[in-house]
Amino acid sequence: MTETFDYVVIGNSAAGLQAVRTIRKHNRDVSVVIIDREDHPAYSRVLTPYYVGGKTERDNLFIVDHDYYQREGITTLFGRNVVALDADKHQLEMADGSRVEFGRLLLATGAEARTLTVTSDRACTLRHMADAEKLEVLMNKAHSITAIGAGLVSLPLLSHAPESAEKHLVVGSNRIFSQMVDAESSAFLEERFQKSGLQLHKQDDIVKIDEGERLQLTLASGGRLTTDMLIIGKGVTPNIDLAREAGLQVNDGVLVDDYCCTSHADVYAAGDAAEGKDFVTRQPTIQGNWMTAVEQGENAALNMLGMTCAYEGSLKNNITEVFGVDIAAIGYCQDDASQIISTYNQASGRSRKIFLNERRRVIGAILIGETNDAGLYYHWVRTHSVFPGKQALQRTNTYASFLNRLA
Amino acid sequence: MDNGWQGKILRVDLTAGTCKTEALNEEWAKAYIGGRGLASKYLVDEVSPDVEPMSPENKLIMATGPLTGTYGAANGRYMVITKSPLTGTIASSNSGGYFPCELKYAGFDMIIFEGKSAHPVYLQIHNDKAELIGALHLWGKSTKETEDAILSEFHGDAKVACIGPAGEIGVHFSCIINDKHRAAGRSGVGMVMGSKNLKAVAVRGTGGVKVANPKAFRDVSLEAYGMLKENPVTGEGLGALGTPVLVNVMNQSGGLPTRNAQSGTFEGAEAISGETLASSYLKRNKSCMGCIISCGRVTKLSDARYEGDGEGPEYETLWAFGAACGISDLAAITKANYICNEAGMDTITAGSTIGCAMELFEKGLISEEEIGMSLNFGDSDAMVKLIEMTAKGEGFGKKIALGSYRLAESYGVPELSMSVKKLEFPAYDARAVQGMGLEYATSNRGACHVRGYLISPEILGLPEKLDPAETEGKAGWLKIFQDFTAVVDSAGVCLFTTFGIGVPQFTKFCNAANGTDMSDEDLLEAGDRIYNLERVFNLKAGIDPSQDKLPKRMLEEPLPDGPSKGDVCKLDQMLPDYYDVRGWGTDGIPTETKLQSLGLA
Amino acid sequence: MQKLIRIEPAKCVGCKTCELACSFKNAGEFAPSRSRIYNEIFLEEAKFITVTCMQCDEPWCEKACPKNAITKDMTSGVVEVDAVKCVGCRTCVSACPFGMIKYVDCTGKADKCNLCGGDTPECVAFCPTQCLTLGEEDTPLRQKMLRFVNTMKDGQMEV
Amino acid sequence: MVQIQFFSLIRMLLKRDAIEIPWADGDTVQSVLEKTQQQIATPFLHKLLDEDGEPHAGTIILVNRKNILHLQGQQTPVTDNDVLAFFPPGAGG
Repeated sequence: MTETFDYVVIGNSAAGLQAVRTIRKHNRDVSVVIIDREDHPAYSRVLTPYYVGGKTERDNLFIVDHDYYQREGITTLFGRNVVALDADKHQLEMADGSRVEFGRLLLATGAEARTLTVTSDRACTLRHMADAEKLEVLMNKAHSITAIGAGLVSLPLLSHAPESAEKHLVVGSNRIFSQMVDAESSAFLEERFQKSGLQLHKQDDIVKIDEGERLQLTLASGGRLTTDMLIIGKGVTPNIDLAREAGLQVNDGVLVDDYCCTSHADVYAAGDAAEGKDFVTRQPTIQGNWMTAVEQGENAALNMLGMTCAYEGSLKNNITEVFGVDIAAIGYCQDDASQIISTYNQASGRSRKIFLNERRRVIGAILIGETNDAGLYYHWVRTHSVFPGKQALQRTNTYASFLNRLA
Repeated sequence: MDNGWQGKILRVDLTAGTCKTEALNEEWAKAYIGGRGLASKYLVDEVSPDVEPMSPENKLIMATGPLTGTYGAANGRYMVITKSPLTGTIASSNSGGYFPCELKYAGFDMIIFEGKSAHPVYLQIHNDKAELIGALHLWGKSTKETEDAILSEFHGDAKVACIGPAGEIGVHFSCIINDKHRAAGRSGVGMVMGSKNLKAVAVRGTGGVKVANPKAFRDVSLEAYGMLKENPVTGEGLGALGTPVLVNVMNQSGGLPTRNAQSGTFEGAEAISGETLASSYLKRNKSCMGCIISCGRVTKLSDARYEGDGEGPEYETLWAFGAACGISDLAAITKANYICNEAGMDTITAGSTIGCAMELFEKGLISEEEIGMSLNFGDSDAMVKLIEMTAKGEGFGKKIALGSYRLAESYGVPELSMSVKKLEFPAYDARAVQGMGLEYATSNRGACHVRGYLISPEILGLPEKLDPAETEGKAGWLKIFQDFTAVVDSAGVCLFTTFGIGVPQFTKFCNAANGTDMSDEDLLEAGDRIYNLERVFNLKAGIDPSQDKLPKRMLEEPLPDGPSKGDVCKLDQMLPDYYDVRGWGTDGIPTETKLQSLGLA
Repeated sequence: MQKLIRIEPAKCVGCKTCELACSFKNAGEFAPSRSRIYNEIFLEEAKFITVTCMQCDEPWCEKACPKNAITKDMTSGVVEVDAVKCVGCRTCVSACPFGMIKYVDCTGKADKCNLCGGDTPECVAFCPTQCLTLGEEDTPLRQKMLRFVNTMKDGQMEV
Repeated sequence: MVQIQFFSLIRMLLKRDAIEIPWADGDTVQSVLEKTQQQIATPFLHKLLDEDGEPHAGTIILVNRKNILHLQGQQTPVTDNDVLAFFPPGAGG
């Protein structure tokens, strides 16, 4: 059996959903199908830690309901696996042997969580709905929680866990959030988190898990931890098998040009599976954040529709709260920036760090403590703004200060 | 708390370097409304009236009212209460801006400073966190520089109240400046702050103020805003011309004290009037938090001799550096105003003291050598120079720094100080406005205009016109004005709102905010209570009723010009009446019965 | 016809009554930190500038929300946060180039101006100088803002 | 002649400090007010008087620096060479 659609989207998360929305916004006549191997309407990965931590209901994870697709005239193939892609033939092969033909295809296949070589029933990554459900049950009864990997899975989950639970974090490197913030900010945050009861095990690893009434973890350093559950937050691997086997150019992710187009003219990629230009470094990068997926999904859809427009590049944009500390990391935030300007105050716990290039343009910012003006910093990076002066870092910004300067 | 109060006081022991939070005494808050009244109650309870003002045993209280931080009138004031080093009376200085509300939003109704820090510090408040921070790096800095430095090192959205160099070096009329240009001005409260080695208070507050009855509060706010908008004074006049509108009014009325009150008419008045300011250095008008009157003058000097920008000059300042010194040079006056704001000095006492020095100089009581220059009336350069010297504690400036009473006294002529209880009177001549003379003589902080502003009925005709030359009935009017003013100050509202709204609105505001059921009479009685509380403190501090007097010039030298030519202030005709309506003995001492009826016995 | 809060900075006196009125109505307390409108004081320049959400045609916050909790009502033009759906992830906060949607600690939700949901906006009702008025959809204002964004885009600080 | 001085908002409104108007026998403050308004195109009397022609609360009208409220109100006689000062309601502190 073969079905044919003008537009086929694989992946029903940020990028995929934004793509079908965009297609429908501009054209209600073309046929569109969205395929996902999970059998749910789109749900939000941003929200899963809140669900695990008991801060929201499972039902609230869904971004849209089944009716949405029907209302928008989008065919859904949920709970279905794509096993092969023939780009030249404009054809997909499904696990059940059926075929789907496309005019243009978007690969929004996302990424898969990396796991450990050693594992247990009481260890879990957080990527899918099923993971969230499992973690939620485990966390509810855990007196001690251990996480490995110091990124945006482990730390928010630990901070959402009940206050009474003992919390351990095993980190391979010598600092937390190494992908997100600079070393100094890491150190600052570590201190804050430790005050909230987090026990850090740096430059360490879990080499053995012994089952029992409780889990016995053996660390590479030789130490041992008794715990009730293990959260695995070791990062993700983009889902690129389909693209690679179809002969598309891949690196860590599916390589895309400035129009989110892969090496085949009718195949596009967006979101966590796509590797495209970073806004600041201009280097191929997998950004792996929600906003990038939305932007790329939209951009890919526009280009697929023939409304040619270039994507300016992806930009890191993480904002979260961990152990009561608001953190936003925007753009390029590493120690080798041309110039770094920072302010910090003990009493307010407020820290601002801004990263500039050699032309004094803003390329990144880390905001700790107060993040309600993060959007302005994001905008400064997006618009290559000249650094407005240290005074701007001291207060909460609104666009009034720009109007003031413009007036 | 679900009423106008936060229910928390911050007690800062500067000697020990500690900050502790304690519960607000709600019973006192009810009886004394808040702000001026409540803080006075705390001071009276905790500080002996005979305390040496500059000693660690004196306390400095910064207090908001139950309405501070809300909307409705101009509900953004705070008061500084301490024992004054200038007068020896209880001091209560009042200021607006944004700092007072921020303190409330941080969760505190009041801060009590006690003891003395071994080295300069400033207080940093971030919501419920309060900490003393070393301030050596700020010592000696102007109020502007201090605020900028604190915003930079603490939080750009913080609000700052601080002293300038004047408060550090003991200028007797140094004030506490907040938001760079607003002053808790009179009585030398900045000197007390400096004596405690406390440079500044910086607050960042992200909380809010609740009221007990939101619907009623909104209703009375709309009523009050409507009345203030409708009223030509608060709705238009004060915004357009600010307080300086009074220069011409008072000059025409012959009550603008000129050349140390040697006359009541100043020939240079037009040049220093609100009308002239509006057409020269005024950039725009400005409000304090929650105020719809917007009398603030944002100005910038454009003059070959002086530069600067800031807020002001206000009416009193125009008079003090202007008419009182015989100066009609608006640029110089504005400059002197900026210097005072930056150094942290009260412009009224500063200008008045220089006016006094000018008379001493012209009378040959001070030599040119001693001052280091000539100091004739009308010499604007000398005036600005002397203000600078005072701010820096240089040369003859050190004598000016003592205020006019101590200055004149040191030359054997205390009667040439235009002051009562050592506080200089402001820009209204008691000989031209009889009721104002009574106010000067009886005000609890010395010759002050904002404790019972009878200018309003006597000159401006608000709420009704009284004859300024008349003495009959003034005592009764003054008592009501003084009591009502105590209420307004204590509630945390700007006195200027009373040009447009009255006791009924204040009663509604307080009841809606606090969930109380007070009558207009209850509220005024609280004002009476506050007034008597202050009076009793002063009496115990040795300020006996014989000091309810006026300088000899007011009583014996008739005004030489203007519509009140030939008049003196007939204080002796009014004072007995006043004691009587206050329920005090003929000796000016509150009777036991009176105190008992107010719960003060 | 869609309406917007029009702001004429020349009339502003910096009293922040708008912030007080907004927070009192929408948060139940006088708390500028909870206000959805911002009256900023630039003392040195003697300028008082008030800003609030302009209810964008294509809201950045709406697009960024990973939960569809932010929607623009096509009739009223109002962009509103659904407090039930919002979990407070702050993605919208980092998306708004104007800083006009914020996370509120005590509610754990995103919060922004909704023009008081059909009533006369409280800030407009209380503004003492008519600096704030409720007007019909204002093309010049939108154009001005677009110009602002574009100006920023070129990395120039002048229009 | 009678000299009229304008202050405060009236001065800002009329953009002039003072004018002189001819004096006539029997002039009162009221007649002088009327004559002044006739001589000046811009309406300004509403700043001083209410709809009934009575001074607003806070209006100050001085004849030779004395408030007419303590003389004979608007019926206060005006004589040749008198100086009248008009202040709309205003206040300070």
